[in-house]
Amino acid sequence: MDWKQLWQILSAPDNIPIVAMIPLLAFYIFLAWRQAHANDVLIEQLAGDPALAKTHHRKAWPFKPGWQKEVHVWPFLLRVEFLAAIIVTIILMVWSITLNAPLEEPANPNLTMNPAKVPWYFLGLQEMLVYFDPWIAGVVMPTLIIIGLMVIPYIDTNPLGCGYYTWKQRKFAIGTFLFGFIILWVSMIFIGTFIRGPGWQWFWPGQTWDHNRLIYEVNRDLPDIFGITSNWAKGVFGAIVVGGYFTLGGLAVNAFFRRHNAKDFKRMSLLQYSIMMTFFLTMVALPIKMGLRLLFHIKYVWITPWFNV
Amino acid sequence: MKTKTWIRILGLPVLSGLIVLAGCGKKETETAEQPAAQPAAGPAATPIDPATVASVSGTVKFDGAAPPASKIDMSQDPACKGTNTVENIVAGGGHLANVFVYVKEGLGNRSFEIPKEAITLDQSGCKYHPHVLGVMAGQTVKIVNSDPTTHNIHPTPKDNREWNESQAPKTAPLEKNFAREEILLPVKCNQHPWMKMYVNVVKSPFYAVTGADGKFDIKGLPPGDYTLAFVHEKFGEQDQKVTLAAKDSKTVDVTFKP
Amino acid sequence: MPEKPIPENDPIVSKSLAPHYVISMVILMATLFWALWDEDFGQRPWKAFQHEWKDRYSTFLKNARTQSRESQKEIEGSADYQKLKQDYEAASQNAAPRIKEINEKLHDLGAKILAVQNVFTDRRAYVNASTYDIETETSPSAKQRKQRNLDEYKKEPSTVEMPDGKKQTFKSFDELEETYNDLKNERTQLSAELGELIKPVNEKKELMDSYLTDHMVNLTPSQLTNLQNGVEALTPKIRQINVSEHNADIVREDSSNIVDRCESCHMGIREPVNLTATSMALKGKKPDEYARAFTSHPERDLLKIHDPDKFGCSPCHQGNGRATTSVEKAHGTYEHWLWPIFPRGNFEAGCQICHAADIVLVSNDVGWALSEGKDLFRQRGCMGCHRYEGYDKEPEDLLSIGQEIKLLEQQKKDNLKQATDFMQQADKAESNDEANRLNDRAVALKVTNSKLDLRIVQLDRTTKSLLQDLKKVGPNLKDVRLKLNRNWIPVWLKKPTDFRATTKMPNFRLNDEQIKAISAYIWQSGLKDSLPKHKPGNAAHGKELVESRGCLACHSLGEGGQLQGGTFAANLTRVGEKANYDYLVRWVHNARERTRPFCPYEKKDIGPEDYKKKGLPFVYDLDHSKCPNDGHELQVQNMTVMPSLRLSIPDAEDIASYLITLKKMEPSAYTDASFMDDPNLKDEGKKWIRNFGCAGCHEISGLEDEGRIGTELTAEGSKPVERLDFALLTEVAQRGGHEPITDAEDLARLPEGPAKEPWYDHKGFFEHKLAEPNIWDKGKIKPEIEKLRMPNLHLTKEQIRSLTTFLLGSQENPLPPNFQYRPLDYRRDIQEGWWVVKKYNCMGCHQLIPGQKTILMGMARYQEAQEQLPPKLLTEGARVDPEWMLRFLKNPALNDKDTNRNGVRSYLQVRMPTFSFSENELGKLVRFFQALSRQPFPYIPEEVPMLTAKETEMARSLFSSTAAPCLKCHATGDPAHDRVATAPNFLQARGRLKPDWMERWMIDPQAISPGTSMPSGLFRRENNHWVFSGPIPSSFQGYDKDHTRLLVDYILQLTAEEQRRVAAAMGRARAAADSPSFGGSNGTGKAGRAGIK
Amino acid sequence: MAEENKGNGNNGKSVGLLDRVKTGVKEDLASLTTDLPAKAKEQVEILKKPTKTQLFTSIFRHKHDDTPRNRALGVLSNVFLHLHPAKINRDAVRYSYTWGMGGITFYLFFVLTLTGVLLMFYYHPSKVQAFRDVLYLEHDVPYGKLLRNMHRWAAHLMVIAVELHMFRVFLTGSYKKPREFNWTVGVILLVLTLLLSFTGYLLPDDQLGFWAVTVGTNMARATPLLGHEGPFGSQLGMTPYNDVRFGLLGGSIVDANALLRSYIWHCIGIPIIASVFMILHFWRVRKDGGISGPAPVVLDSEIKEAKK
Repeated sequence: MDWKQLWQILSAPDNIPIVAMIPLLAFYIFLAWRQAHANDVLIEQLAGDPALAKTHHRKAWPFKPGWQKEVHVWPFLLRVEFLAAIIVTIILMVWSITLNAPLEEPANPNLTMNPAKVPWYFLGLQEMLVYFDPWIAGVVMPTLIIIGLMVIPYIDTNPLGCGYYTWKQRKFAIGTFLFGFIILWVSMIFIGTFIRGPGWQWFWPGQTWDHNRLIYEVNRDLPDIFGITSNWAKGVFGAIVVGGYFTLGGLAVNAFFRRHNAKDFKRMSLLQYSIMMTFFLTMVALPIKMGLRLLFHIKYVWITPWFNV
Repeated sequence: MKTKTWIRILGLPVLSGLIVLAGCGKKETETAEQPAAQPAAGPAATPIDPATVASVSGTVKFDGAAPPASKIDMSQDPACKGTNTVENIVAGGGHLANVFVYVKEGLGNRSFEIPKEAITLDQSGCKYHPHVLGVMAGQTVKIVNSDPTTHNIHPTPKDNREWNESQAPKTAPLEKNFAREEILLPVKCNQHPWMKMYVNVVKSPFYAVTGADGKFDIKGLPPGDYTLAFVHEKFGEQDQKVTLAAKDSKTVDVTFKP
Repeated sequence: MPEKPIPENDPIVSKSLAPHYVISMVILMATLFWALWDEDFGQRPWKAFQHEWKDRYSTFLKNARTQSRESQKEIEGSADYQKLKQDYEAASQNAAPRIKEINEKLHDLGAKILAVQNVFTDRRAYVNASTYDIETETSPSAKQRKQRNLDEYKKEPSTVEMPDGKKQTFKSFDELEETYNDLKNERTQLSAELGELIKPVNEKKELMDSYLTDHMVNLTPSQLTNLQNGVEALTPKIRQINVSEHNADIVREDSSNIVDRCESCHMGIREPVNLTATSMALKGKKPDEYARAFTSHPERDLLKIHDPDKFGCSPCHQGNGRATTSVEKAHGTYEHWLWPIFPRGNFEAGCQICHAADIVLVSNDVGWALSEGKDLFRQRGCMGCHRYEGYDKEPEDLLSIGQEIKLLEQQKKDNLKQATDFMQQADKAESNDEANRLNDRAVALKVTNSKLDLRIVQLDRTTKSLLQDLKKVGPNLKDVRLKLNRNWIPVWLKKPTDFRATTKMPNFRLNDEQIKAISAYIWQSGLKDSLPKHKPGNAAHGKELVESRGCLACHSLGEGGQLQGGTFAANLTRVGEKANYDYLVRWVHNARERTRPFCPYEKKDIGPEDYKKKGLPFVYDLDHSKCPNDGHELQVQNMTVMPSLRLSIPDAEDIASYLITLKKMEPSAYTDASFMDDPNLKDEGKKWIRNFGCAGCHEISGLEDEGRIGTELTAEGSKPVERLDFALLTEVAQRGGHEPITDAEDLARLPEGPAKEPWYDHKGFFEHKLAEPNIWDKGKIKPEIEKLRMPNLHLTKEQIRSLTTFLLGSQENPLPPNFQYRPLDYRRDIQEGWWVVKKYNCMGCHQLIPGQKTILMGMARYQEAQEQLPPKLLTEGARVDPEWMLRFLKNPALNDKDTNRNGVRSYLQVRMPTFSFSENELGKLVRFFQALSRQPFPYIPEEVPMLTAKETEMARSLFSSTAAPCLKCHATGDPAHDRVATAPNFLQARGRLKPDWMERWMIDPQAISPGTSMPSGLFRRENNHWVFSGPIPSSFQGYDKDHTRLLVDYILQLTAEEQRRVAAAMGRARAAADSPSFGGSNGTGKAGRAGIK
Repeated sequence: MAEENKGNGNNGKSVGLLDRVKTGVKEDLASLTTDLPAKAKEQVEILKKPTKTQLFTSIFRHKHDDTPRNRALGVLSNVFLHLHPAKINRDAVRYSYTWGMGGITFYLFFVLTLTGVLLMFYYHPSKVQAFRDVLYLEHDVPYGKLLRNMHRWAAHLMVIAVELHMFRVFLTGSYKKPREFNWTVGVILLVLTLLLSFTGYLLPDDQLGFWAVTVGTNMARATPLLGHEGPFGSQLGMTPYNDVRFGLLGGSIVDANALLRSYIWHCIGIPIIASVFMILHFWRVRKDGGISGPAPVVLDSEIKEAKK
């Protein structure tokens, strides 16, 4: 265990936000989960007791008749906001006094940094470069992410869970989002920061980042495994595989969705449903492709003269 | 003031336009001129009708007592044998020798073929033969050293290129030419300071050098008005006008005074 | 919700956030104060330094003042000071009454002027304003009117109340003005008079004071008090040097403006007192961080040349001069600063940055290590593999000259073509003017061509010079067959240091296969000519010659503690085991003699057959250096710096006979190595020779044009550290604590010992690489051909430190170009000259820098016979005529036939060798010596006045005075006498020595050449003249000129006859002219020849 | 006064006038002794109640007695606070629900603007000076280092805060009707935040920023159709000198132009765009009915399915 290496990575000023982000995220997930759980318990109780449902104020927090339903922003909200501002200021000041913003050697186009990393919030995309061609990782994927995020309100037809934490009422939506945000976004950042060393090679935490490390790794393309050699056949084969994934995946998800999320399924229009399906399958494709690459050393699935997937 | 300013403002583009136009025009004329210039550059001779040619001849007289030719001490170089006298004025019996006569004006733009044969300049007895030489521009001058000593030939021209070359005895003759017209081009030998002669480079074949009798004769001139120039190294130049009709044969006499 | 007791009050509304606010506000305020504190103190650690400085320096000054006062008292007590003091007092008393009087007058006058001035200025203001009004008035009538008004105004009287109370009336403005001016004039006159009076008094005072300062070793108490006051008034503030040499193309990001704040902590650097860490330490304590920071700059002389106000600190020391937040930041020793401060042991690297072109760079104690590093780089053959700008330039110069010649030839052709073109145009030109202009241009081009021709001739000569200058570090391997014991070669290649511990030949870590192949190639490619046979000589005499002729200035004998002599060239202790006798004879007689000349154009050794083809005799030397085949310059000498000692063949035989006896084992005892004749090994051998770059240092057949195999090192010090390949040791170097070198011998070479701290920097890289050059192969699995090739140079700790210093300073210059030391005046001659001096190891025999030790000085032989040492060359340029020097350096025998001797100092056993310098190097050397003494160049000799008979007589009496028996020590040419002579013959002075120098020399030779046998104090100063110290001959009565000058003139006019006469008079029977050994040296001029008659 | 009288006297034309002046002066003096103290007393009274002064009331439009009306007015009549409604859901004050991330993001944006403007005073976006300016900032400018640190860390913190804000909004389902559009605006703001941070990365012109931006923009080479290395890019005539990356960097390599572009986007372009979207975002929060919760839980059984 190379503690020194580990400490070097953890204590690099620019990595501090990521280091800080992990406990922060854990804390907020805990906070959300606690409230969601309380609400879920309340929902179950109310669903089982319609009478209570009629009279209950329907919040997990206590409420006593006579208490104001609404409070004045001034001072009740503003005092909290102001306090928050003070605390943020304190954090920022202390951080700024104790840690210096990094400033390295002057830019030198002739001396490549190894590893050369993008700012931490884009590390997920840089990590994707390992698995996909730049046009997918760098252009298509961010576009899809942005569009995917934007369409969420329009494809989430579940009217429940608006304005309160819940898990049981929105299992699919929350599950998918957690998968996208935590697994695909945050953990990729984590990998990009702490795992990827010189030459963008995989170093386990505590492994020395040796600039001279050489790794024997042959990545093959999926068509090659099947012994397909002609370019034309490769293109067709890839199209079939990708198409097959979307078709079969779509069918599988559909089967599941219809059974376990029947109400949402019913509420969704065809357009909403197909958009949701496309994004969902694309998102799921990422870890599949990663798995293919990391475990089976498969580089491309679909090869054409113009682009490779 | 105001109108002036306007004129300036308007004038600028007009002027610049003119300049551009002028530039274009110039170019055109230049290209147009080129083919015309070509033949002029070539040595093609204007044909002279041999049937109509005239001639001019005469005597150059010397009015006065000819100075006695002073002797030159050549003991400096034992190889220089024989006698030698100063040759700047050679006059006898009222005639002046070594006067170069040529047609100075009147031939217009005519150009003449350069004779193929070379004119010989001999160095013997540490003396140039002849003392005054006429030659056409571009015509070869063959310089011969007949002396048992080394000479150097050093023309000091005004309009031609200067050169200075050594010629050992019994070596091949030097073949030189002078490209541009030049009257009284001095030639000397630095090793024998007394050696001096004059080359007269002219553009036409119409020239002559007077002999001891002061006579000259120029033939083959086409009819026309001419100025004849008589040039002597000491006494300078005298010009005479002469009009020649076809097949004319005129006499022009000139007298030099000391 | 389960049954929870419902609180009475609404928690949202009733809960107070006051405690939260109190706490967070307290924290916020604390943070703000923290930020303030951090900015003021945390980021300004120098404040603590300044605070500490104030205390410590103040204490130091107090102590210093006490000491200083005592010494001041002592000086004030001296008679000289007292006299000065009396003078001063007398003068001031003399002047006092008049001064007082004047001062009183001035006082009164001042009051008067003031009174008049009050009225006058008011009226003048009116007059001036009116005048302006009139000047600008346009209407003539108004102008006249105003003029009248003004005239009237001027006529108005005015009254002034004088200081004595009286009123004085002035009739008009003009009168007032006149009075005012008169008063002022009077005051000026009085002031001037006062000044005149005070001046002598002040001068006396100044004399008194400067006497004090001149005689005080340290500062005077009053100076110290001033310093102390300064320290006490000190308030903490950044001290910075701002060098604003604005220049846009500076590489270093922040150096267009060098801002160095080093002195904010290093407060004592430029203090006028000498501060050491000990003196700045707290009483009774060891020097701490502060004490070490407060020392004054140890090299004040350097600071004088490099004024910190003009240079700053960081150009020499590097570091981040702007940073003040921590020691680490300021010194730039953090990861992201490209120019960390040079380490303590290598601080001289800073000199190299600007002085890369100097090979000797010494000022007092600074520069020796760097200069040694530069020497090592050359001598140890580093430049055989690594290019370094300025080193081993000859091959590059040869190449570029070849190209220049080609270029000039082409230019000539072009010119000729153009000239012909011009002439043709001229013949056809319209006008005679045009023709003449064109003809003139053609003529000009022809003249240009003849200039080009001359330039080409000059370049050809330079080529010859360069070929002559071209030297190799190692011996010529084409001669192996003639020179070496075949069986010895593989043994040598195995590990050269085993055979000869001090050799330059490094250890290439060759395996047996490689050794076999390499030795086979070398053996088979060697020249197969034969050498003339020599009879054995007298080894005993040979030994004597080796020891006395100066061989040991470069070579050494004996091993280990027994080692005597220099390490510049080979140790000869075991030379008998390897060398061939006949070759040794040739080598000793003339090491430059080549077996076959080499033609760099054809790339082959030219043999007798080539000469025969052209019907030429097989003669090649510096005068016959053209190739018979194609006329190109040949390399006709062995490329060795070994000079000729002008020994006769019998002498050479004696030496060789002696050398051949130097051995530890019999040559025949070496294992047979007949495999070297195996032709199958040749190609393999060539491959390895190429791989190891042997041809960088040796001449090897077939590999004459091999390039350098190493990286260029000119800017190695500024290579990004990432580009230095630490290979598998990167991590080890970054973390330190573990030393990868395990070999004990190599470990001992590390200047800082086994690594404890991280050494992932340039210094660490260079030191480790030099200590164990294949260190980066550690743990690597590579085929032989890919292994690191750099050989182990078996350097010592100090040598590695020097080389590291040299390399650290080898940077792409980050400073403005005007910081570069690239002088164009005499200093350039010095720069260039040192290269030659170092190349031929002149400093092995001669002292050129005061304090520099020569090899010979250290030898036992000369401990008792200092006068037998070669002359010191401290003022050589001022001493001799450059023309003479040129002759002497060309041929130190100063004679074409009788060469087996010293030309000047015939009494010395040690021999000034003939180096056969090229024209190029001769010029450099002569200019070097002239420049070193700041002599004008070219030298125009002074006219020596002819002495009258009387003067000659006087001079002679002085010359032969028993108090100054010059001829006792100076050689006279009489062999009996010269055996014990210790100084050169006077007859050589003319044409050789500069009269001014001779005079200086007579007055105080010890000041010019410390330790010389010539005594000082022969003359003393009297009435502004140099007068003989001994009894002055009576003839000198009334002579009021310098005796020294007279003697100089006499010596310069001395004839052999005169010398003999004087010598005879002094009791020497035989004199110069009769001496058969007097060879009529060229340098003695007419006088010498007159003597022979 | 005395002089004035004297002047009149000299004039000597009107005796009546002199008398009148005399009485007038007397009256004035008398009033000084009576009126001034009264006025002074009055003034003291006024000053005792500073909130009643014209100055005060002109600035603060309403009273500050602790009445519900004043509390509401305090918010409504304040240009900065009127983003908030006068009253809100009692549980919306709870930190555990909102996490305060939206507000913190806005606050950080404010801090960044402030520190950013100050940094601009010391920074020149040119290859020669950029790095030197940062060094200057670190070593020479008072509080310069603190300023730069704060800017840098606030930027990182803002990215974190934005992401957490989005996370919270998703978990509470706040993007649902009627707030769908505001979520979209929020996504745009997230992208703008990342771009703001990214454009700032290059500005110190050090190795870190240079290579981060080089790697980042190299991806743009591969833009489909518009990048010279992207799918169909070369077929459409894209070269390193006309593709989208060239447009981003103002050159084919990260150099002076890239620095300048990055600077202008960072300091002018994106902040303006982001401000516009922020206004929109806040406006929509209010118009869409304030923050979404904490709302009473809704039971599955209560949902009336829309008629198809």
